[in-house]
Amino acid sequence: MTPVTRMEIIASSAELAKILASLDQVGVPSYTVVRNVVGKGQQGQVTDDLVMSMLDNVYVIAFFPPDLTQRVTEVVRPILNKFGGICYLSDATEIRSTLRVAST
Amino acid sequence: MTPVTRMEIIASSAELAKILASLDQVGVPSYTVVRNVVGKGQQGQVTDDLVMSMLDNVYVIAFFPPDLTQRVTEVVRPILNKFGGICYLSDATEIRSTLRVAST
Amino acid sequence: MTPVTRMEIIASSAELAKILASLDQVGVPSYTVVRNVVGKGQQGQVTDDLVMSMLDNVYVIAFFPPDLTQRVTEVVRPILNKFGGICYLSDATEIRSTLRVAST
Amino acid sequence: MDISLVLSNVLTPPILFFFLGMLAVFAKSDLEIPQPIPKLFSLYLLFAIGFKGGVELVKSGVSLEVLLTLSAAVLMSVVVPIYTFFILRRKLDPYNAAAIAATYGSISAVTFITASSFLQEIGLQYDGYMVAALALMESPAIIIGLILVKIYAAKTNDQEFSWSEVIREACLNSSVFLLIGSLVIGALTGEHGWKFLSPFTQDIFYGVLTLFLLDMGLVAARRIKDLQKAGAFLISFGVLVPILNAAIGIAIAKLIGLSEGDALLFCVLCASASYIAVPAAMRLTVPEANPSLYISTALAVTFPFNIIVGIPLYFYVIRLFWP
Amino acid sequence: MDISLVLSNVLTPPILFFFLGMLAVFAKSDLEIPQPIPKLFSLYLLFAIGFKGGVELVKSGVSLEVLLTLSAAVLMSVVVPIYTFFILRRKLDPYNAAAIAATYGSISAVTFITASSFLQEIGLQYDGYMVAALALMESPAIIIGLILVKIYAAKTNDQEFSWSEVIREACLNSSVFLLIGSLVIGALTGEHGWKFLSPFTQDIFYGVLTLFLLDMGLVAARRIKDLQKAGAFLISFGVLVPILNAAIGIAIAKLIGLSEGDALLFCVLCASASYIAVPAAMRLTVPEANPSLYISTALAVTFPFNIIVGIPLYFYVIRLFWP
Amino acid sequence: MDISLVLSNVLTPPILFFFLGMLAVFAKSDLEIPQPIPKLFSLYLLFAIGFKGGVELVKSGVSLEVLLTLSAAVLMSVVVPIYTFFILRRKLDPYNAAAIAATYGSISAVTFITASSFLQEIGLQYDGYMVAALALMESPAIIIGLILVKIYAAKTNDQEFSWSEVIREACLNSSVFLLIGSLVIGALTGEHGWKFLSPFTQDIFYGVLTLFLLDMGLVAARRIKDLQKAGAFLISFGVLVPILNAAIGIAIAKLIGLSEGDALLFCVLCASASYIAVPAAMRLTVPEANPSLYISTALAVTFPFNIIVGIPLYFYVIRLFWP
Ligand SMILES: Nc1ncnc2c1ncn2[C@@H]1O[C@H](COP(=O)(O)O)[C@@H](O)[C@H]1O
Ligand SMILES: Nc1ncnc2c1ncn2[C@@H]1O[C@H](COP(=O)(O)O)[C@@H](O)[C@H]1O
Ligand SMILES: Nc1ncnc2c1ncn2[C@@H]1O[C@H](COP(=O)(O)O)[C@@H](O)[C@H]1O
Ligand code: NA
Ligand code: NA
Ligand code: NA
Repeated sequence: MTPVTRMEIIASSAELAKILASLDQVGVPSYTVVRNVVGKGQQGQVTDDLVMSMLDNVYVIAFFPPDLTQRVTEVVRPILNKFGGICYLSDATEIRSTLRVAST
Repeated sequence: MTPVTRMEIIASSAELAKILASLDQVGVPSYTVVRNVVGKGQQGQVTDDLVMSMLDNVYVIAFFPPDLTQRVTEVVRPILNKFGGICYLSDATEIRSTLRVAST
Repeated sequence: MTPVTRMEIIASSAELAKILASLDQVGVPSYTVVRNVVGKGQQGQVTDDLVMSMLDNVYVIAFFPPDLTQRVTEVVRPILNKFGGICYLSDATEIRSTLRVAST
Repeated sequence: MDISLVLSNVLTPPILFFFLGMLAVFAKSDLEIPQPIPKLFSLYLLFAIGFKGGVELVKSGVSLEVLLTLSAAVLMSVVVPIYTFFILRRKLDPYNAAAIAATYGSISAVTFITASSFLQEIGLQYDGYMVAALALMESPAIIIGLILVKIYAAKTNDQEFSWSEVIREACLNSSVFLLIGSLVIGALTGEHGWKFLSPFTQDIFYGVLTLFLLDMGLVAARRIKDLQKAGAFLISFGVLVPILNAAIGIAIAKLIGLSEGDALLFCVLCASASYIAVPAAMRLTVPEANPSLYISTALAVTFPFNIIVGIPLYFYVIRLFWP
Repeated sequence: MDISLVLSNVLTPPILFFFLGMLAVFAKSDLEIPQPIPKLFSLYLLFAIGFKGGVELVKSGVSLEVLLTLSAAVLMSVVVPIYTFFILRRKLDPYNAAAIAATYGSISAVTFITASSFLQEIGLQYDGYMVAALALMESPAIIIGLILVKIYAAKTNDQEFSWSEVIREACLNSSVFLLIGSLVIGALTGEHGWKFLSPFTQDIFYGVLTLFLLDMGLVAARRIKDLQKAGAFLISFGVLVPILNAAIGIAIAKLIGLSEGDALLFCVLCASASYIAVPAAMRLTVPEANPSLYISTALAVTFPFNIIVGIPLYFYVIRLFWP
Repeated sequence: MDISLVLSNVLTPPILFFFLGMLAVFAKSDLEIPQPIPKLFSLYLLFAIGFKGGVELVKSGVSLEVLLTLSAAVLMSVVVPIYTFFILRRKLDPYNAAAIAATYGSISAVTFITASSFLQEIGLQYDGYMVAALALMESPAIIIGLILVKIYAAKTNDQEFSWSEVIREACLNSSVFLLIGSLVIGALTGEHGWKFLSPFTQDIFYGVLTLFLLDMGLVAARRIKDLQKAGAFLISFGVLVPILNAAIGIAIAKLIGLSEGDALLFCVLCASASYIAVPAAMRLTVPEANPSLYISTALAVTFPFNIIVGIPLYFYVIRLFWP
């Protein structure tokens, strides 16, 4: 039952690669991505009815140790400067499964 | 690093328009929508195997200043009376990006 | 405004049936499932570009009374032993709608 | 009854793929057809059947027979929900009774399409205006269902009941809209449009129907466990009411003087129950009713019954009474 | 102007289904075509048009006429964004002006395809190499748009501006890539490939186009409310600039000596505006511009104008000037 | 080896679109075909190939040749995983060795389909029952793979190993199920069903295959970076083992006395490796193995090798030995 930080980023799908690369770089190698989400924010409405999916959002969730929080924040913030997008943090508790079948 | 309230609503997709209009009305203009989610609740199982998508759920996430919480709650509650659906609140911290490229 | 526990599970879609059955069994009959999510974790990258969807992840969200937490954790943990997957808990507050139209 | 007739219906790719879909669920195969693929098939089928109907409607013109048939169709979609409501009330609360009644007053486009493929395979003609009857039978049943709720259920909650919304939902739901729209466009563009569209709307139609029935088999089989909740009453209802409605339909067809092919389509319209448009409308307007009851009865009982046993059975009866 | 010409364009299934889609939105029907179905249609259309163009290009060979046409196409996609930029600057900031200018310098593949269906219906030939012109007009407009931003907008933020990324986005975005790829493959496999692929790329083409225009009608109508933001200036821009560009296009076509069919396609390329490739590129490279302005003007004004009024109008004019 | 043979295979739309897909990834174009579009294509291909196989199987009847071929097919899908397991064990742990071995014992339906298109293009006949061989080779390899794990890997964790689940997964996974189901339905409905379905299952088949190979090119190229993990050993394995298996396959085909066309299909079955059904089954039953190893070797090495070089190469050899 380790305490962790839960980060949620919602941003343009155009930025996904950059976001994931940054997370990796500061030591957050694990994340989950929900694609094709839509929404509204400062930049206006985002819908996905156009044919090319460039214009929809992605919802990225990552859990990581609290002491990484500052570095993660620093690296994510500038990416959101370009197209907008949001980032929120909250607290969570990790239920580690004790026994993981080693895969490699 | 501003504290915000994180609201999650899961409801029938038939109510999406009404929910978003209510959020707008009480001053929560920003949100994210994950469509085509399924689940089980008091009203039973929700699947999306039928052709018309009327019957699936949507998952709405909105972050807003804590002082709006009561008004938001008041306006969302009656909508969930008709078809069911749920609404939960939790705390989060906002990472505002300092510099936003002005868009308009 | 009841306090509840918010559980998030992200796991291989192959395990979805087992996870939902376990939740049911320990008295968590309500949940939401976001399908076709992708991500990266200890087991490496999960993408959904292959034709059979066996290889993507599901994101399960369930809210339940805090006193159930331990039993839920016990039952979910062993499932994640096989294919990996993660489980996190956090706190939330429930906004119950006062009047529910009786359905049956 | 001629067993070869049943076989010639059952031994066609669409019906066999329907069985294959059911088998996949029972055998616990992981075969599935994810959304929106079935939605694509269904859009295509409504588009193609509507367009073809329009083209042929304009070819044949609007005769007295056409008007009589369309009136009879609307009449059936009004009468069926009323009489079935009182049968259903004996076991169910007014909400569920009205929702199921509306379901049976309306129609299933895929059952209709399967019947028209059946006719095509045995080489029998039918008229394009039958598609207009199909389109006209969706909305009245929904409206009657809601009137029944209004009269027989003392609504205690303060939910306002917006008639304009109800009518819109009944007349503009996506299936009705696409069907009527395609029909009108078919009528407007006629032979000329047909020449360009028919490789798409005609030639591959049967194949798309076959794949769609594979999916319907999957979906119907998954719904079968819901039937426990429905119980013996609803299951018998789901078989007997279609037979009764088909019988009435055949009688009307005889009266109007329809051809054999048209008579089959007309009675299949009467006998079939909606599992797409009406459920969507009921979910919105009668949230008190339990969707698993009305969807699973229409989908897991009446739909398979009609496409497997009903179509050849009704046709057998028609053969008996037609010269 | 011959009214029967407008009617013969409007009374075709693709255009009528476009109207049906718009009507669905205005009437608040819940008809929708969820992603990725429209994406499938659009992949198919680009694939089919590109492949056919390649096959025919190799049949006709590369003549002086071909080279002149392709050069004129590229020239137009360079000149149009420049002159429209200065018109737009009178009311808009440089970011939005450049983004809209790029949109109008580029082309709309569906408008082109609709025009070629129009030719096919009235039985007029056109040449395969026009597809090459289509493919060549997407990228230059994007690059010119970005150069305009670079020159006229004093970028204050530290965002680096990567030219290599810009060129890649302009030349390798999915529409351009698929179109050119299919064209090259069509040219490589020629008649032999055509024999095997044409039932798929040719016969059902018109049907897929029709369904796709149904979706475009839905999408365009949903964008119409965005036009309030655009205002009277942009709406008139969205009608007048296409007419002007079409006129220039017709003049060039006359000069080069194109056939009637090719002239129509060429002027439609000049008159149309991109609502897929360029918006995606602009969103990435000029985030300061407001997407709802450039998308809704191209999609909710220019696109419907072109396919409903423009195509028959331009063709009428061509008829006047061609022997 | 006759270079024109390679060219006549490579210069076909399906193979060229496969390259185009790879190129899109290498050139960093944003071309993508989102799910469930590829799933739709794959459902269609299995449905169409199975149905056609069934129709032709019933036409040709079940001769001794058919029985011999089917037995040989099953035998190969048992023997290949066993011998390759011991090769793989020299570098890999038993879990990964067994998973990869199973992959190569099984087959790739798309490789088979590409080979049959190749035959169709050069105008050579093949028999419908080869599809039955295709269907029969998926399951045994999976079961053998699991037996190998059971014997050679000392399972220390308490995971129970449910044989019934394994057999179900091996025999009822969606590809096998749909293929066999369509085959049986094709056999049941024969010429009559064929008449109605062939515009869908036959005429547009080649086009759908072409688009599907475009997607396979995208997917394979994205997997290529995973090959670093696989290393030189697995990459050579992915080229040499198919050649060896093809050679065995050709020898068996000669022994049984198959026609040239059937011999090519048979040896392609032996040479190909599964990247859909088996990986899904292995992921479920041998979670200890690393999916990126078995998927990327089959998909990014063996699949391209077979469709580009393998098919014409094997055919060249067959030409040498057949009269
Ligand atoms: N307060 C919020 N709550 C939830 N989602 C948001 C919020 N603000 C922005 N978003 C999402 O983030 C996307 C980009 O936000 P923005 O940059 O503010 O336009 C929007 O389209 C929404 O999907
Ligand atoms: N406790 C819960 N945790 C997560 N999701 C829930 C919960 N309760 C309900 N839901 C979701 O909300 C939908 C409507 O809930 P209900 O009105 O209770 O049937 C369900 O179909 C679920 O997707
Ligand atoms: N720390 C994390 N934050 C968010 N998602 C994660 C995290 N760790 C794992 N996941 C998700 O859970 C899946 C399985 O994780 P694993 O078993 O660690 O490979 C991954 O593919 C991710 O989608
Ligand atoms: Na009925
Ligand atoms: Na233009
Ligand atoms: Na093999």
